[in-house]
Amino acid sequence: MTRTSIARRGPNRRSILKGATAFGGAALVLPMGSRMGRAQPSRGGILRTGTAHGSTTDSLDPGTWENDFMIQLAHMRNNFLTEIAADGSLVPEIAESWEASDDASEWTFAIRAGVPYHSGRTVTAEDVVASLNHHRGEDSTSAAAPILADITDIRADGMNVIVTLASGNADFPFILSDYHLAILPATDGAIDPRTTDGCGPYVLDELELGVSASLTRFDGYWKPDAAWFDGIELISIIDPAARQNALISGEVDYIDQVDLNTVNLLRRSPGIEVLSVAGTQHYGLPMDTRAAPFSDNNIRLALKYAIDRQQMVDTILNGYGAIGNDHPIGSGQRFFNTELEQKTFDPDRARFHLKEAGLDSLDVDIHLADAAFAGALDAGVLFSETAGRAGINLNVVREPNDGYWSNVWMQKPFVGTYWGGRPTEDQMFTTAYATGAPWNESYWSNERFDELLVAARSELDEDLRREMYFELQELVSDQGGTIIPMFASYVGAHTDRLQHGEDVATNWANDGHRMCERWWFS
Amino acid sequence: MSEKGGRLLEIRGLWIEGQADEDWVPIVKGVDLTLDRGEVLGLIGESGAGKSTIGLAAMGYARDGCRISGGEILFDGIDLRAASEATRRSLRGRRIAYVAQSAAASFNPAHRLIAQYAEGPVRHGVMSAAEAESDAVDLYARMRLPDPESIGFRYPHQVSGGQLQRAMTAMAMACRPDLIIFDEPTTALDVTTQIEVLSAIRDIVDRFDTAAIYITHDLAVVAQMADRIKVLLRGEEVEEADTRTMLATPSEDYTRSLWAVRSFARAEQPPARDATAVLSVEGVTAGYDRLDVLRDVSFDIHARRTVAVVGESGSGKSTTARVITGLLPPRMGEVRFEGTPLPPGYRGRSRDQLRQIQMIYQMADTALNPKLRIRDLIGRPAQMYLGLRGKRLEERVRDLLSLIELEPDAHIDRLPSELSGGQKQRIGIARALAAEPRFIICDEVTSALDQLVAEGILRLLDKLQGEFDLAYMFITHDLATVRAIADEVVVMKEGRVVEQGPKADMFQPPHHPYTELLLSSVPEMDPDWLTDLLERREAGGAGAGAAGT
Amino acid sequence: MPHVLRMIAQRLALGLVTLFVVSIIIFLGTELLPGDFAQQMLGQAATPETVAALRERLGLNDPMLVRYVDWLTDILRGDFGVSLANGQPVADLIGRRLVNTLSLALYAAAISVPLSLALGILAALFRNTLFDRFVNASALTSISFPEFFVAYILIFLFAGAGGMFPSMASLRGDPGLGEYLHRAFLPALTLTLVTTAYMMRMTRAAIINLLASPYIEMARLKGISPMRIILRHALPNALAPIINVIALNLAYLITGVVVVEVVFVYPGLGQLIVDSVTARDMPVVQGVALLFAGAYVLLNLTADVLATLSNPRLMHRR
Amino acid sequence: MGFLTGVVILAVVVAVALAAGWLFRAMMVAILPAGAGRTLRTAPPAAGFGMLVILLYILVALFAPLIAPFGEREIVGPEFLPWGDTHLLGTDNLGRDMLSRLVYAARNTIGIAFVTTALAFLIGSVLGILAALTGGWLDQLLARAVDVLMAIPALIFALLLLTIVGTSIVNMILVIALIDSTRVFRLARAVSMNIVVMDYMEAARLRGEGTWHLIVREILPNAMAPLVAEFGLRFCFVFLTISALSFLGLGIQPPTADWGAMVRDTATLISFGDVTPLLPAGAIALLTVSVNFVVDWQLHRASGLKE
Repeated sequence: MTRTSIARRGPNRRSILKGATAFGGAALVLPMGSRMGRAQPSRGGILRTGTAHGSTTDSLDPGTWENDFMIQLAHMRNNFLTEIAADGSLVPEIAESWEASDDASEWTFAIRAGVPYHSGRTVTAEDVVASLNHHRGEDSTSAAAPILADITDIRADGMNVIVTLASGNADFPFILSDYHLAILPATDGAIDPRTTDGCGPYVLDELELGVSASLTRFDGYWKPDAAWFDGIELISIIDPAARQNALISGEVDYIDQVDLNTVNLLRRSPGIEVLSVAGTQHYGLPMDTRAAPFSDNNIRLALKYAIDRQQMVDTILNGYGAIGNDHPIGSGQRFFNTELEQKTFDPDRARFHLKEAGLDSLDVDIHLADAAFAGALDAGVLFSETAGRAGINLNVVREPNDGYWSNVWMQKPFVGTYWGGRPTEDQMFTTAYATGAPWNESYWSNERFDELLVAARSELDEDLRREMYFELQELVSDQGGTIIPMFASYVGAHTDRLQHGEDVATNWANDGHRMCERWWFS
Repeated sequence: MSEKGGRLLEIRGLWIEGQADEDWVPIVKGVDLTLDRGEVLGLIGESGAGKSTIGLAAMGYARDGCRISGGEILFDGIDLRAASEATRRSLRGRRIAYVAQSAAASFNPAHRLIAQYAEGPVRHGVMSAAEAESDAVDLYARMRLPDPESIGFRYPHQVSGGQLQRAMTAMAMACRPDLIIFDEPTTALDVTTQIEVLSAIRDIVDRFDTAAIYITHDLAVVAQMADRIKVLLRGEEVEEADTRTMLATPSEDYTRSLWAVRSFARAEQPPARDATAVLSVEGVTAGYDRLDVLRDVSFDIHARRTVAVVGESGSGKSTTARVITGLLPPRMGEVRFEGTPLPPGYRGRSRDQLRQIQMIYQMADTALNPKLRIRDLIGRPAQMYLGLRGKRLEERVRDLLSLIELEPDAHIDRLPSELSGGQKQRIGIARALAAEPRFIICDEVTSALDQLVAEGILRLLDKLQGEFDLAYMFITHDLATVRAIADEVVVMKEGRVVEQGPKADMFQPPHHPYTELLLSSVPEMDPDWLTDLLERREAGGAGAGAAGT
Repeated sequence: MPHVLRMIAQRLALGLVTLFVVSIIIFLGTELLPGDFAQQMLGQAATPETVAALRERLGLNDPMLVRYVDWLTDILRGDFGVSLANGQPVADLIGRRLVNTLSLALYAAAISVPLSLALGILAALFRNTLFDRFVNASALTSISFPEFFVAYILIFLFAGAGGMFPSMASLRGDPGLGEYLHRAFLPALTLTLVTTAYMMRMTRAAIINLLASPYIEMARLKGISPMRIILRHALPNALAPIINVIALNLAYLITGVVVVEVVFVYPGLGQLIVDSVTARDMPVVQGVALLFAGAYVLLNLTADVLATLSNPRLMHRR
Repeated sequence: MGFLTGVVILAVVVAVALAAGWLFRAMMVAILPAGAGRTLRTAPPAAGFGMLVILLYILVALFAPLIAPFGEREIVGPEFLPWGDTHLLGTDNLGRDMLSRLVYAARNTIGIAFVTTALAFLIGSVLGILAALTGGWLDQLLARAVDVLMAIPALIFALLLLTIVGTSIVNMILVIALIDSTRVFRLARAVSMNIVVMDYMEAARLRGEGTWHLIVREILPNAMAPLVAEFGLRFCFVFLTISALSFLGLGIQPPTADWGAMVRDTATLISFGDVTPLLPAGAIALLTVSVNFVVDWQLHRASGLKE
């Protein structure tokens, strides 16, 4: 969600790196529209979709894709090895099937035969190898390099691709659904990063970076029951009011990132449906646990009890979200800890923890910009209001949006952050909570947590694993350095002509960016 | 000038009010005026007499901030006050025309002369553009403009002041109006140019038998032009009479006082050649860019003496002053103060050197900072040069005000805009005196003032000279002033000194030809003076060419 | 005439000097921006090695002076370089958007310049009447609203559901002239509203300023009608300041409309430079900024030349 | 639809405003000493109205804490409350009292705009007068430098500078003041060019006055009228610049209330016909119009044109 073109950049850039795809297990779908009388999909019509993203500095190179304009375009033009279905399950795409070695360190993917590119060529195992290798290696500048860092070798074997990992990872196929890893035609073992070719459902006709793209349906698309539109116009509309106006005046059929200030007014507009999807996207306030006063867990707990989570959801998200419990696992995820006590606003308890830390009151700065997440400054204001009632004098320091992620985040001791979530609990924790992890924002280090995390990754027994992940969540929630007050829903809006399936994917906005092939006009 | 037609203009009981902030104050108070066809009436008076205002009212026109509040204006039987704006507009330019004081300002800089000539006739439907243009050439020739065929295609800035004034008279004639208002048409001109314009105007008014109201403050000029003269004072009529009668036997004291102005003359100071000159200009050549404006100018000024520097505009009088004050460092030669050479630029001069040379300007309006009070205007030099502060400064300012014959309490806290022209000029004098200088440059100090006021200023300067041993350099183009105040005269032309010497010698023949021209061009109070002069020049064939361009 | 040509030559030379200094300032300014493109593009995951590698590849490691001189010599050769972000030639990136920006500026100017002149002249003619005050107050009101707010109000009034004009001025599919005028109407109207007031007030003031001139009184005394006095006698002499303010507003229409571009999704140069600043895509920032400065210099030059042409005193020496 | 009602209301408002202006003028004439009173009597009702509004704004800005019913940042109730008894103008998106925010915003907005404009005028007019006064290379240098700065579009330049130095209020004031001072410089220089040729300037120079005295005592008082007029416009433009910057994410940051940012924050509501954003926008517009009414009157007086 963005308010300004500057603010937009921070989160997007990070979203490539940090947000990956969804988790397995039951998806939580909360479509606002009526489910009754949903018609069968039918072909036809041009989908015009307005997105809050897009920049003139975008590029066709998959390694640089960072915002929803390019990511949506990727899902229109390209296919990936695996796909996260609307119900959250992992399904095959270019990889027809896969199997792992016993220790899950070597994976063999069978490449689907006869999948055509728009240019007429057919997808080969060599293409897949080249497409993945584009993001690997010493001199790769791809943003996806970190998520493939564990790979030691990729090779083609007939129509199979064999991937060797440094250590076992049972969730590896999930990673391959990442939006950077588009399958592109290769020549001499390398893809051309500037190609407009692809094997996805729509052919790119015209692209003006930062402005719009137009695509027509690819007649040779291999999926039989997908891609219902004749064509797609993808339009970058940065300004939230402009986006809304475009939808109301009928110039687009769908917009993402509805302005939450006016979403209730928008819902009342005739012929408009608002679609809110709760996912793994969450906003956090990390504290540097190495630095005083945050090195004292009592201080951290005091702050955790001094925040009114429900008020945050109601005010900052206008109700379009859920309260968080200071750990990054969404309530719909496989191993979500259902037994953990939910923290609530409790000034007495906050005071108690202050006292435990030997203090009567506390003066502390929080450094925020709306670049951290939409409404971060407002959230800071709300927080300082409630914290005041617990004897904590929280001072909101306004930081510039531009450069927030370089100069403030992980630099100042108390800041704001936003995560798109990770497909698996392991990846989320490993990325941001394990000792020494590059994005461990709170510089938190907990021996028990680190041990358990490694153990859980290699544990095959489902119940034991659940137990372990429950404890991991509890550790993060009670001792971790990040306050996670809320999970923000993806809120889009569309005309009532536009139809979608009963399930809407929760891993990303825009039906997991797959609305181009899942949705249709009535 | 013999036969006059019927009544053309009749103004009865005219009242005009002007706006001062929110209030309306009368500036013309019940003036009657009549004019027959072909007749020329001279309106005379000092500034504030309401002459121009009455002249414009004869066109049914009041300037912004003025309004005609009472009386009747009948032009050829049409009541201009009652008539619609459209009627009045149709009369203006067509039957009543106007010639303004400054032709340079009154011609639109954006259009060629002939286009502005043709605008009136074409707009009033009197003639077509082509007719108007050929008519213009004819009238330009009659006005004795050089090159009448092509001069109309020039822009105003390309034509000299005297020519513009004639072109404007021609423009006023374009529709062959019944009446022309001449509003000080020669006031801004040099005397030699004035003669040309006066004679051209007189000829053309005679030729078309046009009635005219001729407004001026200069009696000698009006004597040449008018059949009858009406004298005004502060919006009221003083007297009216036939020109010759008026000149010979004015009946009112005020009129007599106007006549008397020219009688002021100062006792000549004895020459003091032996002492060192207070100021000497020695072989000064100076100019701007590559152009030399002054060439080898030299003269001395002694204490208690007044040297008048005379010449027409462009003769280098003011440039000489700029060299003396150090605003324009000379290319060659030098300026000495009491025998010591002064640094050429004012920045190089010491504070005391600056103090010794003061200047009084022609336009008191631009010479006094309009946002400063009299206290500060006069007090500043005393504070700077003499280090006076507080009470002593205040006393000094009050003394100076008394010296210049202004009541201190009433004036010390006023702004310049709250003073009359003469009072402003007195403040200028006080400011110069405040520095306690030895030498003062008076740059045309009286030329913007009415005669009575000017006389007062001259008397004051005379008094002060005696009191403070001052040396004056008097820059002027007005020979009457020279006659009145100078001990010595320096005549300049085109950057050179053409003649210099004691006043007595200068006004005695034989003269340098240029001095002769200047002297002979000064209008005299004789109604036949212009006619005689032109005849003499015609006969002599000299001089006219030098002034006529 | 020759001195006009000389003046143009002189001003052009001066303009080039100005552009040169602007190029230095822009270059230094972009240098001083915290963070560089390599960091920005690679994000937090970038190891020092990869950042260094990318910088090396992009030539960002050369000394500042070397890069500046290289860049300047390329510019002089007409080569604006390539975008760091997507490798497209900067000239291509600018090209199409320049056309868009210029057409919108032209569209807005085509409405606002005649409108403001007409209103200014009428206000001068009927000065201090109710009409004058009404025009004046509305003009002031319209400039005191922020641009984006004016845009939203116009969208609310004219676009909305079933509105007359589209809320997005998107130029997809190369619209024809008529279609373009329709689609770009609201942004043009927004810009008209924000620029007209200033030009109108200047026109009115410049004319009224002259009404006290003796030659205006002379014209009145020649029996010329008030309208003709304003048009024929006052206006030609008021042209210089009016031309000047028009030039400034045209420069604004070309260089200052980023907010309107964002609201109406109009692909112009403003959006390009803002995006590029954020991404630290220096060749694009420098290219566009130089172009803007060039436009400003050129417009000012044109204004000066026109003002000179309109002034007989400068055109016809004695 | 409410449009016609709006027109009627507008007419009534205008009539009331003029009447208020007239009354205010009459009152001030009665209160003030004769000199000032006489000047004031020449003010048209519009200027009287302008002065009244400016006075009210200043009072509101000065006494904001006394006038505002609630605190600037205090969350006093649920978000988006409609207009009512406790909250006259309702609450905003965080549940803060709208009226209080508007009142405090007067203080912030006017304060910041005033400081910025004053600074711009201090820099611009001193340098402009100095350039006109000294002429020569200094004049050329300053004029060319200003040309260069003006050749860089203001908004882009502000964006660049603010990105470099960071968006604190102090930086914003400095950056906008710098950019605005170029415009002031040009005006001050042009006006002073006409003044430095006056005889009283020559007299002061020949007296041996220093540069500072020439600038402050001789030129500045005479250049005041056009500078004040420009001050009025610039003062208002500063709000707009700030709100445009806040549109680009660089303006005054919440929770500090300022009208520009308040318009920005609530602007989307206008798409649904909600009048909330009209309140801060109207506050800006009213001040702009009022300031310019007074400026117009002053300019009219200075021009000496009587009509």
